[in-house]
Parts: sequence; structure tokens; C-alpha cells
Amino acid sequence: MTGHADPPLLDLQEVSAHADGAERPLLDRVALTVVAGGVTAVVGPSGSGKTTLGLASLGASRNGVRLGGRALLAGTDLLGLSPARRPAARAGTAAHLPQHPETVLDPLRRAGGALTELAALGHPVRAARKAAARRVTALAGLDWEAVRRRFPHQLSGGQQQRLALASALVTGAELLVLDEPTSGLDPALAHALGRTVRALADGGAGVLLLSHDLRLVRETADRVLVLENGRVVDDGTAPDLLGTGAPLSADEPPAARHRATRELLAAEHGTGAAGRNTTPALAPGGGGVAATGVVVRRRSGDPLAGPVSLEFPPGSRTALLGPSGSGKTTFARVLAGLTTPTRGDVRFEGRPLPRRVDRRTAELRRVVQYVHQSSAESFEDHRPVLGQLAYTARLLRGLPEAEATAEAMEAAGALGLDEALLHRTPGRLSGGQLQRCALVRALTAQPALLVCDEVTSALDTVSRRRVLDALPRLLAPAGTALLFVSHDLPAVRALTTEAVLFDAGRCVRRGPVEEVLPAEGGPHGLSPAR
Amino acid sequence: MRAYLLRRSLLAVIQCLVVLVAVFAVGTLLPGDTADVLRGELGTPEQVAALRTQLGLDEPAWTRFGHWLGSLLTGHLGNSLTTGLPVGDDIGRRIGVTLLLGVPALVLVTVVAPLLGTVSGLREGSRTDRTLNTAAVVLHAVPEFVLGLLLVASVSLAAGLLPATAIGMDTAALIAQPAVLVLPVAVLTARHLCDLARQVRAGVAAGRHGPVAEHLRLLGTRERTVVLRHVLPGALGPAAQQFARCVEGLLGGAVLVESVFGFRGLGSGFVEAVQNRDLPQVQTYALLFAGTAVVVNLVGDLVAFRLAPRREVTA
Amino acid sequence: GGDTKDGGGGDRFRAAFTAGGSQETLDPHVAPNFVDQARAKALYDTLATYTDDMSARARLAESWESDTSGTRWRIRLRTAEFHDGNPVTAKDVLHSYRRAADPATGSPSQVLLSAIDFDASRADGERSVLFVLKAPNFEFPTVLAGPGTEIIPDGTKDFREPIGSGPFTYVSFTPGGTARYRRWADHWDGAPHIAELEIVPANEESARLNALLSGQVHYAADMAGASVERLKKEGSTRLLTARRATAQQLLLRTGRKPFDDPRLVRAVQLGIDREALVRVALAGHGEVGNDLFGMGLRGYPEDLEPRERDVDEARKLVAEAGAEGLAVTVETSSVDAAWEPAAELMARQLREFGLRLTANTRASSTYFSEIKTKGVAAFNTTSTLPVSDFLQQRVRGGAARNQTQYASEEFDALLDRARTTRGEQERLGLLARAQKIARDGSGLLVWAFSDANDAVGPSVSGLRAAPPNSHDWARFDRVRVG
Amino acid sequence: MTPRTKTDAVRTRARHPWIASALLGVPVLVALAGPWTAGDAPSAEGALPSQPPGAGHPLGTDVLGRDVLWLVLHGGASVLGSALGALLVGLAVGVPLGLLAAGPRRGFDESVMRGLDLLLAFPGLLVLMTLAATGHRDWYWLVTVAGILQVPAVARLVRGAALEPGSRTVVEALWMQGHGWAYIHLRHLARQLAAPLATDAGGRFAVVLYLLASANFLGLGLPSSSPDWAVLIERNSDALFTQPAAVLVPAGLLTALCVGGNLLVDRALARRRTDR
Ligand SMILES: Nc1ncnc2c1ncn2[C@@H]1O[C@H](COP(=O)(O)OP(=O)(O)OP(=O)(O)O)[C@@H](O)[C@H]1O
Ligand SMILES: Nc1ncnc2c1ncn2[C@@H]1O[C@H](COP(=O)(O)OP(=O)(O)OP(=O)(O)O)[C@@H](O)[C@H]1O
Ligand SMILES: [Mg+2]
Ligand SMILES: [Mg+2]
Repeated sequence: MTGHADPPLLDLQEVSAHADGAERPLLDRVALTVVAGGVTAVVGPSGSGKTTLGLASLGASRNGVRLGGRALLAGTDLLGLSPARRPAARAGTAAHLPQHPETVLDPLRRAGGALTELAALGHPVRAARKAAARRVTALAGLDWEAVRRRFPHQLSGGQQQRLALASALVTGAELLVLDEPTSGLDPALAHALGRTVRALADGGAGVLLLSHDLRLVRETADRVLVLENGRVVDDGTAPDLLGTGAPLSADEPPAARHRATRELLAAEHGTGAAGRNTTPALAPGGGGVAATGVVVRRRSGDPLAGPVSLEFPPGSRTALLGPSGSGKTTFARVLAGLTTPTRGDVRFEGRPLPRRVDRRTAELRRVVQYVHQSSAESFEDHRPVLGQLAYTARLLRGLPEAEATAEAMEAAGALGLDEALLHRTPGRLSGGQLQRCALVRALTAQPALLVCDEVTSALDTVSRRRVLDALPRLLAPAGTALLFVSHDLPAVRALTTEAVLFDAGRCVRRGPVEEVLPAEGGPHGLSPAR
Repeated sequence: MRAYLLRRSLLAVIQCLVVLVAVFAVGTLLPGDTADVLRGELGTPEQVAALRTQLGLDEPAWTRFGHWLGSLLTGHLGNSLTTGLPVGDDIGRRIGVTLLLGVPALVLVTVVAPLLGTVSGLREGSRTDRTLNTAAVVLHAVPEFVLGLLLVASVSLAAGLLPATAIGMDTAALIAQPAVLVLPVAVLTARHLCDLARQVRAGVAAGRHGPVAEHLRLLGTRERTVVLRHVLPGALGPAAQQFARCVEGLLGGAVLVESVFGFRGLGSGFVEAVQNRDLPQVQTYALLFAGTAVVVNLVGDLVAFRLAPRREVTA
Repeated sequence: GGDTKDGGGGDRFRAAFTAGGSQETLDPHVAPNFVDQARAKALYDTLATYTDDMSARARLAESWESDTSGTRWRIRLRTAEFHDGNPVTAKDVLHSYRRAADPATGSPSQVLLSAIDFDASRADGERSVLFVLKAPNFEFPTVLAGPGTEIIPDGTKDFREPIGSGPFTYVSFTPGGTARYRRWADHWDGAPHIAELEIVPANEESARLNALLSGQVHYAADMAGASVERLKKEGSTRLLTARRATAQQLLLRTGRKPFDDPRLVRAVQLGIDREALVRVALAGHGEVGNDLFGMGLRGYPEDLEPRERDVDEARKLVAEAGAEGLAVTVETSSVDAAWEPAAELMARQLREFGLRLTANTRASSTYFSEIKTKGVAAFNTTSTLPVSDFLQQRVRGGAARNQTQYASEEFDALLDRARTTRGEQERLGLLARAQKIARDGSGLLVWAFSDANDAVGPSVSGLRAAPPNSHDWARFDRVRVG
Repeated sequence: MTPRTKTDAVRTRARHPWIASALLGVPVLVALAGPWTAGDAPSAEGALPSQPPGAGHPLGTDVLGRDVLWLVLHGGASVLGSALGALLVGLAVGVPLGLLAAGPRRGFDESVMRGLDLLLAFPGLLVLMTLAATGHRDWYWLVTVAGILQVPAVARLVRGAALEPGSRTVVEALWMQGHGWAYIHLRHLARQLAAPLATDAGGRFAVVLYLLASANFLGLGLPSSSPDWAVLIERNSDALFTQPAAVLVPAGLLTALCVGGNLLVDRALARRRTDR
């Protein structure tokens, strides 16, 4: 650990953030330091200002947000510099992993080239760049040869996440600001990432970790700050604040931790079994949505997924599990009619659905609804979210506008979203807020099958609890079947009865959740049985 | 990619054929024929009829087209009806002139337009931007001949700096005296340059505030790199199409500039061929233009394809 | 010669013309455009040439004489050589005329030459030719000066390396491009003053003008309206203005409705405002026409009253013909810059007495062949020609170029009598009578004569204004530079 | 704390674009109000042609001896109308075609684009000449054809610009939500295309303008005597130096129009970007 004589790598003093038209500041005089060799974590409920803080610490802000205070990066006050001069101050010193990595990867550049170019920031010698790019790719958990020639859109969600991480690492920065680094990763990768972060810190880097993943924070952080409504409400070492991860003991003095911290910790455990209890009995005689013999290949003929045959009877709750890049999203997209299968089809009540969503009538579009993995990208950026949400019920169920809006608002409320939020444009919502909005949009269609692709990845423990609790209730009225694509095993346990395990595009195991999943607290991976 | 290229090349041949048939069909719709044009006002009906027989114009139209196509397949472009000489002769002479005008203009446009567009787009709203942008629009909106004539009057006639016209000069003479090319190339460039620069400008202005650019800056990437490696390529996607139009326009001959400055390039050649109702020649021009257009479009498509990769998953 | 230095060097003379494009040849017998004539004048000679009033003057011919009937003409040649050193002989003359008289050749003088009975005509020694005509014609000498009657060596079929007897020898030429010539020291009329002549094409008037103003050429042919004004202002250059050089005509097809009604023809004759037309359509560069071709030429009846505008009379005539509000289409094109303004103006003038005129603009290259068969009214121009030729070819009933379909036995008979009349005065008198008849009935309205303008650079001397087709127009062997 | 992260684009917002508005406004005003302010007939009919400004003719006369001021006042509406009309035809056909081509159906894409290539490869001049020769001389033919001639270029531009936004997640989400083709393409994607399209349209307006004008010399479209600005420029081009007003006044008006329009479009685009 470094001595206190060194100035901290990052020193935020009285940093505030204000948005036009927001009644309270997004950040309220936040102070924090990150020292070389240390990991400072910021946790807090969704919308508490983590992302805003992460950006502010690098002297940046999203559209319409004004910053105040001082952000000293290696002694330089970034906020005191003109925006044009900030990049130079950051170059090679600080790097950022954004919460939505898919939006920041240049769609025109292949992964290898983009990484090598960024390596120039930390590696003046040209020859060293390629090697550095290779190294960080491995460090981020990707196979260099496999991704080198790929464009970002040819990568799975988790792979994009890791590529963005690699781009942050490759700059050789001393300070890393990581915003939800594990959100798209399977447990094994998340665990590996934790080790990587720790190793980096031990190697002398400073890390500012913004995350709702308490497990990751426990494994890596030296210091933890709890943020609520833009204010730091709790501050301490990781063990002090977050404990060991075991359920809170009832005899702990309440004063030891702030209410917000306790809420976060409380929500981490004891996921309500309510969802499973209300599962209606499977309707006999089939019905519902079924995929038969679905195969997806690339143009070049490489298989991406399949052959897979699965049924989703009304009211069923199925989990789709598998390591990152195993073809989960690909399969889910086939169900939704977003990816055309090379072979096989998707049927509803025995009749094949048109393969592409734009060929489906409103009636048929309602059958399968899909929540994108990159939910933040699935909104039109120039109009308020509420109007966008209301369209589902208007267009697919023919409700009048007022009714549709009320229904969307109600569902949003059930998922913990304030009405005020919904009147903003998507650019002014946090990652977790948008993710829930996307869920609302699909839910209000009251589909026969709802496909959720990683809908808890951006949620803190409290919000996640609310979602897991509310979801069964929201699905029940229409007898909607659920396909829950996720790396979040506790959530899977809480929500689903059946599970399907994917590996390399194939369905390698299926059955009741308890049989497919490893025991709770066991090894982090999902080792496919062969 | 190779399969695609092959398919497109095959298609290109078919496209050219279709254009040829269409051009011929349209050509036969035009009133009068070569005999009428050649004998003109003074021709008596006997003279015109004699010439018509001599030129083979009394044969049915499609027989003539068949002949022409047949000779095309054997590598001959046929003989001009008006001169009786191989059509290649005249077009060959004119291509040189058009290339001398078009290629420098093209090079200028290619180099300067992205430059101006980028400078302007990066300073969107600034005085530099407004000045450049206004100049571009003015140059684009002023009729070409007005621009040409004003330039000649000021630069050549008043100041005596550059030759006023290129009349009586063939390719060799033009090469020997490149000063003649300066004004016409400037006029030619002006229009296309403005088009392209503004397109690049719009793309740059849009791309420089995009999430990717902001993120690269967050990582500490220098502004120059952000612009050159990310913003500009993104802006060039739509501009590539504009550029293709520009190549076509420049290589297809520029009728107006040619006539203002007295050049004999492909543009005036084509007009002349149509006026003379010299169908073999018209068709050869059409083949040339269609070929250029098809090739340019193919290249434009490949560039656009690279600059806007599609999400392809399945066959 | 790749040397393209600006003019003014003293020995090279550059002249810019509107050119015919890639269809051009150096075949003098196919000479549809003025530039062809200019080129032919450099390379070749004709037996005779036109003076400014279009009477024939001897050139290669030393003299001519006819028998009393006017059917047998003996032409004596002067001593002259072709560029290859061979003398110009009677045989060459016969070959040239035979070739030009063949319709397949396309000579503008073909109709006139076809009056020669070539089987009966013969060479009468080395330097004397006897032409026998199919019918008597005392105006025959004007044929000898016609365009497309140049003398080429016997047997010539190919004009890629042309040989003539003109003041310049051939150097190089590309169709539609520059034609280069060199002075021929052995020309019978004396060597040209300039060493080299270049005839360069420039179809755009502004290009010719700019080239002249910047000194790139010494001579710019065919300057119109605005360019003329600019040259006048310019001062340093000199305008060569041939007055009344072009007859501006409106052709009314008397063989078709509605102009088969002579009252309507007369209404138009009376109703158009010629003054205004000259002022506006010709920008003042012309003179009011009297519906007769050839003002100022030999054979033009000068003593006729000018036509006075009489709108009331015209209105009455239209009413009598029951044609009020009748829509008439006039064919025009961009062949002549004056036509479209004239059409526009006439439309307004005709409206005053009840005719609705609309213009139909046709493509310029096929305009003349189209109006041969289409439409009821059309614009036309004719540059200077001998009056008798004009009457024979354009006004006589059934003539190939008679586009108004005028047919009058009286007129034809007068023409025939004139041709066979030996006495000059008597002949011209008959022609004048014929013209008076045609003026009212032929439907060929000469509403104005426009000037022809050429311009020369400040260093040029030895050129004077002359009407196109005449001897002195675009003749560069007497030119001096410097 | 005072806001600091102001970009230059934001700064321009404060100022009203007086110059651009005036540049656009004057020609439009002249075009729309001109016919009322000037009488029905040109004053002093049959004056000398191409006379420089002087008594009775504040802007001189044109080649037909008509008062240039009167012509200018009367000739705006037709030029704006027909150029806008042609532009609209080009956009109305080209934009949907380009959007369709950028859609997921490769086969359709290929056939549309290759078909349009044909049109692009076909010499436009020949089309105009043929129209003139076959008697289709009315202005609406010209406007339609001039518009159609713009289609391939517009469609290609749209397709190129729509490929990337068209494959974004949000488009998929919109489909799934039940939106139709029209909403997704004409409302959602059109926003993305607005920048390149508006930029292109600004330039294309001038192209169409002069295409229409030059077609007059083929005897197409408006009669050569009409007061239309583009026709005026074309007809008086020879007199550029002796009576410059007849060319430069209408040309200046058209140029001002183009410049003003383009500058305003640029501002609107810049503003939208910073407002997001
Ligand atoms: N431009 C803006 N205008 C108004 N409010 C904004 C704006 N940007 C963000 N917000 C609000 O500020 C709060 C903080 O957002 P931020 O993205 O920092 O949250 P977060 O802690 O990262 O949340 P999550 O865990 O969901 O990602 C949110 O409630 C968000 O809705
Ligand atoms: N357009 C494409 N072209 C080529 N390969 C693709 C494309 N899309 C996805 N892939 C590859 O297909 C595989 C499966 O991707 P998919 O997105 O289905 O994974 P996933 O199971 O959802 O992963 P994650 O958990 O990371 O989201 C990945 O290896 C990915 O790289
Ligand atoms: Mg966040
Ligand atoms: Mg996925």
C-alpha cells in the first residue's frame, strides 16, 4: 500500500453536478480519493449518481449536465481546464469503462485495430502496441485471435463489455474508472474480472469502481462509499460497510451503517420465492410459443446457435443460461424475429410465426416480446420515455393513449421508477432506469412469451429485488411465459422453474432449475455436463 | 467479397447492355436522322435520299442496332455516320481533353473537400465555419457560366494572368501549356468541391459529438486522432455517394465549362453526336458513360459498405 | 505544329469560327457552313466569285462568253497551278463540276449545276471548257461563283491530304478541330502576306469573343447582339459589319391551312411591326425588310414602296377570313438568336389583330429538315445570294427548296423569260416584275435584314467588311498582322 | 459554479441568424409579393434590348427589351415552384426507395440499386432532348423528369446514410413494439437522415434550378419569354458584360436564396445536435 505522502491519483473535492431543469443536484458536493494501488468503490441504488460521478471524476459530463468543484487528476484540476485541454491531461493517466460499452465502440473499426491504436496512448514505441493490445485482451478475458478481425456488432454483449474493458486497459492508465464492469459477464468471468482488478491495483494502479455488484466490491475494494441521491451517505472500508456477504445479523447496531447501506445489503439476500409460488400449472396439450430445430449460421457458414428446440407453454418460467458468447442472445433474437434462422422456425399455437418481426402483424408481434440486452440503446433519443412506453399498448393492444400511458406508468411504478423520470428523454436517465423502462415497454404488450435478455444486469440490489418481486405479478394476468436470459444465478433461482444451459450455441442441459444450476455458493462457473 | 465483385461485374455488363438498348430506342425517337443533319438547309430531297441509302439508314432500326452490337462484340465500335471514320478516333481525341480537365479537378476535390469539410465541421458555428460554408454555398449557387465568364473577364482579360480560352488546342497542346487548364478546372472544381465539402462538414459536425468520439476523448485520445480515425471515416460514408456523383460528373464531360472555354471534350462530343443523330457515336458515348457510372458506383458501394458495415448474421 | 503561342506573333494568323463538329471534311463540294467556306477559300479557287452585290467576277476563269441562245458557254481559264505543281486544266474543271452536280456529293450548288448537260460539255483544249446547258440561262456565270463549285484536280476523291489551287497549302486538319495552312508562294494571284493560317473552332460566341479580346485569335467570326456592344465599348478591336447581310424571313406555308387563305398572309404582312422587330429582336443591328430578298444586291427592285404597318386593315382581313382568335404555331429554334425574340414579339403583335401565335422551338440540328415538311409557319434566314438564284431555288413553284409551297405560273413564266433574255437591263426588269408578284403572294416575308459582324484584333489589317458568300468575306490571303 | 463546458455550437444559439434569414427572406418575398407590387404588363413595351439601367428602367432591359425590374418581380414564383417541385419529386421517390434498399432484404436492395444505376448511367441530356422532340413540352413534364433524374442520387445517398442507423437496436425495438414501416422510416430514420439529406437538398436545389433553366434552350418547360429568373439568367447570359443587371440580379436572388436556405438548415441541424 502506498504511503500517505504521495498525493492521491484522484482527488475529488466538492464535486457537484446539476442538470437543466432537475430540481435537485445529480451530485451534491461529493468528495473522494483514489490512491495508487487502491480500489475505491462507489455503490448505491440505481439513479444515485454513480455514472455521473465516474464521468465527473474525469472532467466529463453527459449532455446538459454542468459540473462544479475540483477534480484533481494526478494533481491537475480537470474542471479548471478548458474542455479542449482535458483529453491531453487524461491521456495515459486515466481511462474509463462506460456503463454501456456497446455505444462507445466504433462501429467502423475492427477490434484489433482499434485496440492497437489506443495502445499508442500508453506506449510511445510502436512495436510495443500490438503486444500490449494482445496482453490486455487476454486480461479482459477475450481471445485475441478470435476478436481481432471482428467488428463490434459481431460480438456478444459480454464480449463487447470485455472489449471496452480492454480498450480502457490498453491505454496503460494509472487510474481506471470502471462503471459496472461485470454487468454483461457470466459468474466465472465476473469472478475472474474481480481478480484482475485486484491484481491491477496491486500492480500500482488506482481504481474507481462504480458498481452495484456487492460481491465484486467485497472482493476488490479497499474503500467503499455509498451514494444516495447524489450524496455520499456512508464511507468506510469494505468489510466494515459490506460485511462478508452473509445475511445481516439482527443484533448489529443500526448506527454502524447508514440506512441506504443496510437496504442494499438487505436486498442482496432472501430473494422472494413469491414468484415461483404463483406459477400457474402448465396448460396441458401444449399451446404457447415453441422453437423447433432452430439453427443460425453466419454467412460464412459458421454456426452461431442451434439446433435448438424448446417449448414455452403459457405461464412457464424458463431460464436460459450459459457462458458469455454461447449464443443465448442469438437464440432469443430468433424467437423475437430479429434474427432470421438458417433453419427451423418459431411456432405459436402450432402455427409458424413469420420469421421476421416486420412481417408479423400487430397480433403476432404481440406473441413474443423481447427486452434487448443493450436496453439503453433501444430508445429513441429525442422524445420522452413515457410516450415511447405507451406505444406498446396502443399499437399492439389497441388501447387509447390515456389508458396506455396510465398502464405504462403503473408498470413502471411497480418496477420502482418515478413518474418524474419518465418525462425525460432517455439520455437523461441512468442505466438501471433505462433497463427497467425497456422491461416495461415489453411487459405492457402482455405477450405470450416475454424474452428478457439480461434485465437485471444494470440494477442494484434494491431495484433488482423490486423487479424480481414485481415481475411474476406483472406476467400473471396474461399467463405470459418467461424466458429469462441471465448470468444472475440468484435471480434465476428466484424467478424460474426450468433452466436450459447453452454452450457454444447448443443446448447442453435442460431441466428443473435446481438440477441445472450448481448449488448456491458453489463454484462460480456453469460447467456444462458433457 | 470476390463473389460479390464477380456478380456485380456480370451485372455491370448487363446494365450497360440495357442502357445501350434504351439509348438506341430513345435515339430513334429523335426527329430526323444523320442524312437530314448533314444535308441541312440546302439539301434537296434527292440529295438526302442518296445519302440515306449510302449510310444504310434505310435499313430497319433494329437491324442497324444488331450490326452495331455485332461489331462491338468483335471489338470494333463501328464507324461514325457523319464522318465515316471509326468512332473511336473522335472519342479518343476527346477523352484526353476530358481527362485533362477532370482528373486535376477530381484530385483537387478529393484532397480539398474533406479538408475544408473537416475544418468547417469541427468549428461548426464559428466564424471560420460560417465563412467557408457561405463561400461554398455561393460558389455552388452561382451559375457555372457566370462564374466562368467572370473569372475570364477578371483573371484573363483584365489582369492578363492566364489564357482566356483553349480554343484550337488539342491534348498535346494542352499538356504543353497547362496554364490554360487553371480557370476551367477551377470552375469545374468549385461546384463539386462545395457539394462534397458540405457533405463532409455535416458528417463531421454530427460525428464529433457522438458517444464514440466522446469516449475516445475520455480515454485521452488526441483530438486529431479522434477526428482522423473516427469522425472523418464516419462522415465519409454518406460523402462517398456524393463523391461517386462527382467522379461521374467530371469524367462524363462538362458541357458548360467545355463550351465557355472552347474545349472539345466528351461533353460537347456527346451533344454533338446527339445533334448529328449519329447513333453509333451516341451509343459509344452512352457505353462509355454507363461504364463509368457503373464502375464508379461499384467502387462507391464498396467504400460505403466498408464505412457502414451491415449487421449480417445469416444467409 | 504543336506551337500554340498566342497570336500577334506576326506571321501566324488565327481565325475562330463556329464549326460543324466531327462531321467536317475538307471536301470543298460539301460545304454546309461558313467555316467550310472559309477553309475552302484558303485551299481552293472557284472559276468566279461574287462581288458584294452578288454579281459574278472572274477568278480562275479568265473570261466567259455564251452563244446567242444562252445554252453554250465557253470558259477560258487563266494560267494557274495546283499545290502539287500540276496546271489547272479544263479536265479538272469538268471533273469538279461533274462531282459537285452529283446529288450523292451533296454540294449546295447541285441544283444549279444539274442544269449542265455533262454529256455534251467538253474540254476545249487545255485551258478552255465548253459547257452545254440543258436550257438557256444568261445568269449562268453566277453559278460559276457558287459555293461548292471549287476546282479540284481531276480524279480527286479523297480529301485527307487535299490539293487545290488556292493561296494556302494544307498542313493539318482534324474534323471539328483546328485546320492549319501554310502560305503558297506560287499562287497565281500573288503569295499571301501571312506565313501560316489557322482556322480554329469555337462554337460558343463568348469563347470566340474572349479569345479575341485576350489576343488568342486575330479574327472572330459571327459576333451577335451583346458581343457587338461589348466590342464597340472595347475599342481596341475592330468590328467588320456587313450591313443587310442576312435576310430574316418568316415562311407562311401557302399550301396549307390557314395560310392557303391569301387574306391571312396579307394580314400578317401588314400586321407585323417591323420597326419594333428590328429594334428588339435584332437589337437595332439591321434594317426593316420589304418582304423581298436581296436588298442592295443586283436585281433587287429598289423602287418599291416599303410596307407600312396597318393593324386595322389586318384586323379586317382576319375578320373577313373568319379567323379571329385562330391559333397559329410558328416553328423556331436556336439556330439564329433573333428568332425566339422575334417570335415572342410577333406573338404580341399578332394578338393585336386577332391571331394567337405560339412558338414551337425545335432542335437546331434538324430544324431545317423538319420544317421542310412540318408546320404552317417557320423562321428562316438566308445570307447573301444572287437574287436570281434565290428566286429560282426558293420561290419558283415546285422547286426543291420552296418551303412556302407558293406556285404561280405567272411568276414562273417571268423567271423563265428572264433567264433566256440576253440583255442585262431587260433581264433585271423581268426579275423585278416577278419579285413584285411574289412579294404579295409567296408567303415568304422578309421582315428584316440583319447585319453580319466579324471582329478582328488590333494588329490586323487588310480585311474589310463584306457579306458572307462574297469574295472578300473571310479571305485571308490579303491579311497582314502587326 | 459557473457553467464552463460550453461548446462553440452553443454560442451561436444566442444570436438570431439575421443575415441568413434576410438572405432567404428577400428572394422569397420578391417572389411572392412581386407580382402584386408590379403591374400586369411591363412598362414601356418594346424598348431597346439589353439596355443598362437608366430612366424608366431602374434595372435596364433584357434581351427582349422588357423591363428587368418587372421581370424580376414576376419571375420568382415559377422558379421557386418548379425547382421545389422537382426537388420534391426527387425526394418523394428517392427517399423511400433508398430506405427500402437499406432495409433487411438484400435482394430488394440489389434490384433497386441496380435499377437506379441504369437511370444514373443513362445520359440525362438525351432524356430531355427526347422529351422535347416527342412533344412533351409542358412544364410538368420537365419538373417530373428533372425530379426523376435526381432519384438515383438521392436514393443512393439515403441508402448509404440509412444503413447504419437502420440496423440499430432501437429500430428493432420499434418494430417489436408494433410500429409500421412508415413510422420507423419516415419518422425515426428520417431524423437520422436529416443532416445528410438536408445538406444534399441544399446543393441539389441549385442543380435542379439550372437543369430546368438549361432545358429551356431545348424548348422544354417554360417558354423562353417567361419572366422566370432561371430563364432570365439563361437568356441574358450573352449580355453579361453589357447589361449585367439582367443576369446578376436574378442570379443574385437565386444565390441569396440558396445561401440563406443552406445556412438556416445548417443552423437547425447544429442546434438539434446540441439540444439532445
Ligand atoms: N441530463 C440529465 N438531466 C436530468 N437528470 C439526469 C440527467 N442525467 C442523469 N440524470 C439523473 O441523474 C441520476 C443519476 O444518474 P446516473 O446515471 O449517474 O445514475 P447511476 O447511479 O449510474 O445509476 P445506474 O446504477 O442505474 O446506472 C438519475 O436519477 C438520472 O435520472
Ligand atoms: N453478427 C455476428 N457476426 C459474427 N459473429 C457473431 C455475430 N453476432 C454474434 N456473434 C458471435 O456469436 C456468438 C454468440 O453470441 P451471442 O450474442 O448469442 O452470445 P450470448 O450468449 O448472448 O453472450 P453474452 O452473454 O455475452 O451476451 C458470440 O461468439 C459472438 O461473437
Ligand atoms: Mg450508471
Ligand atoms: Mg447476450
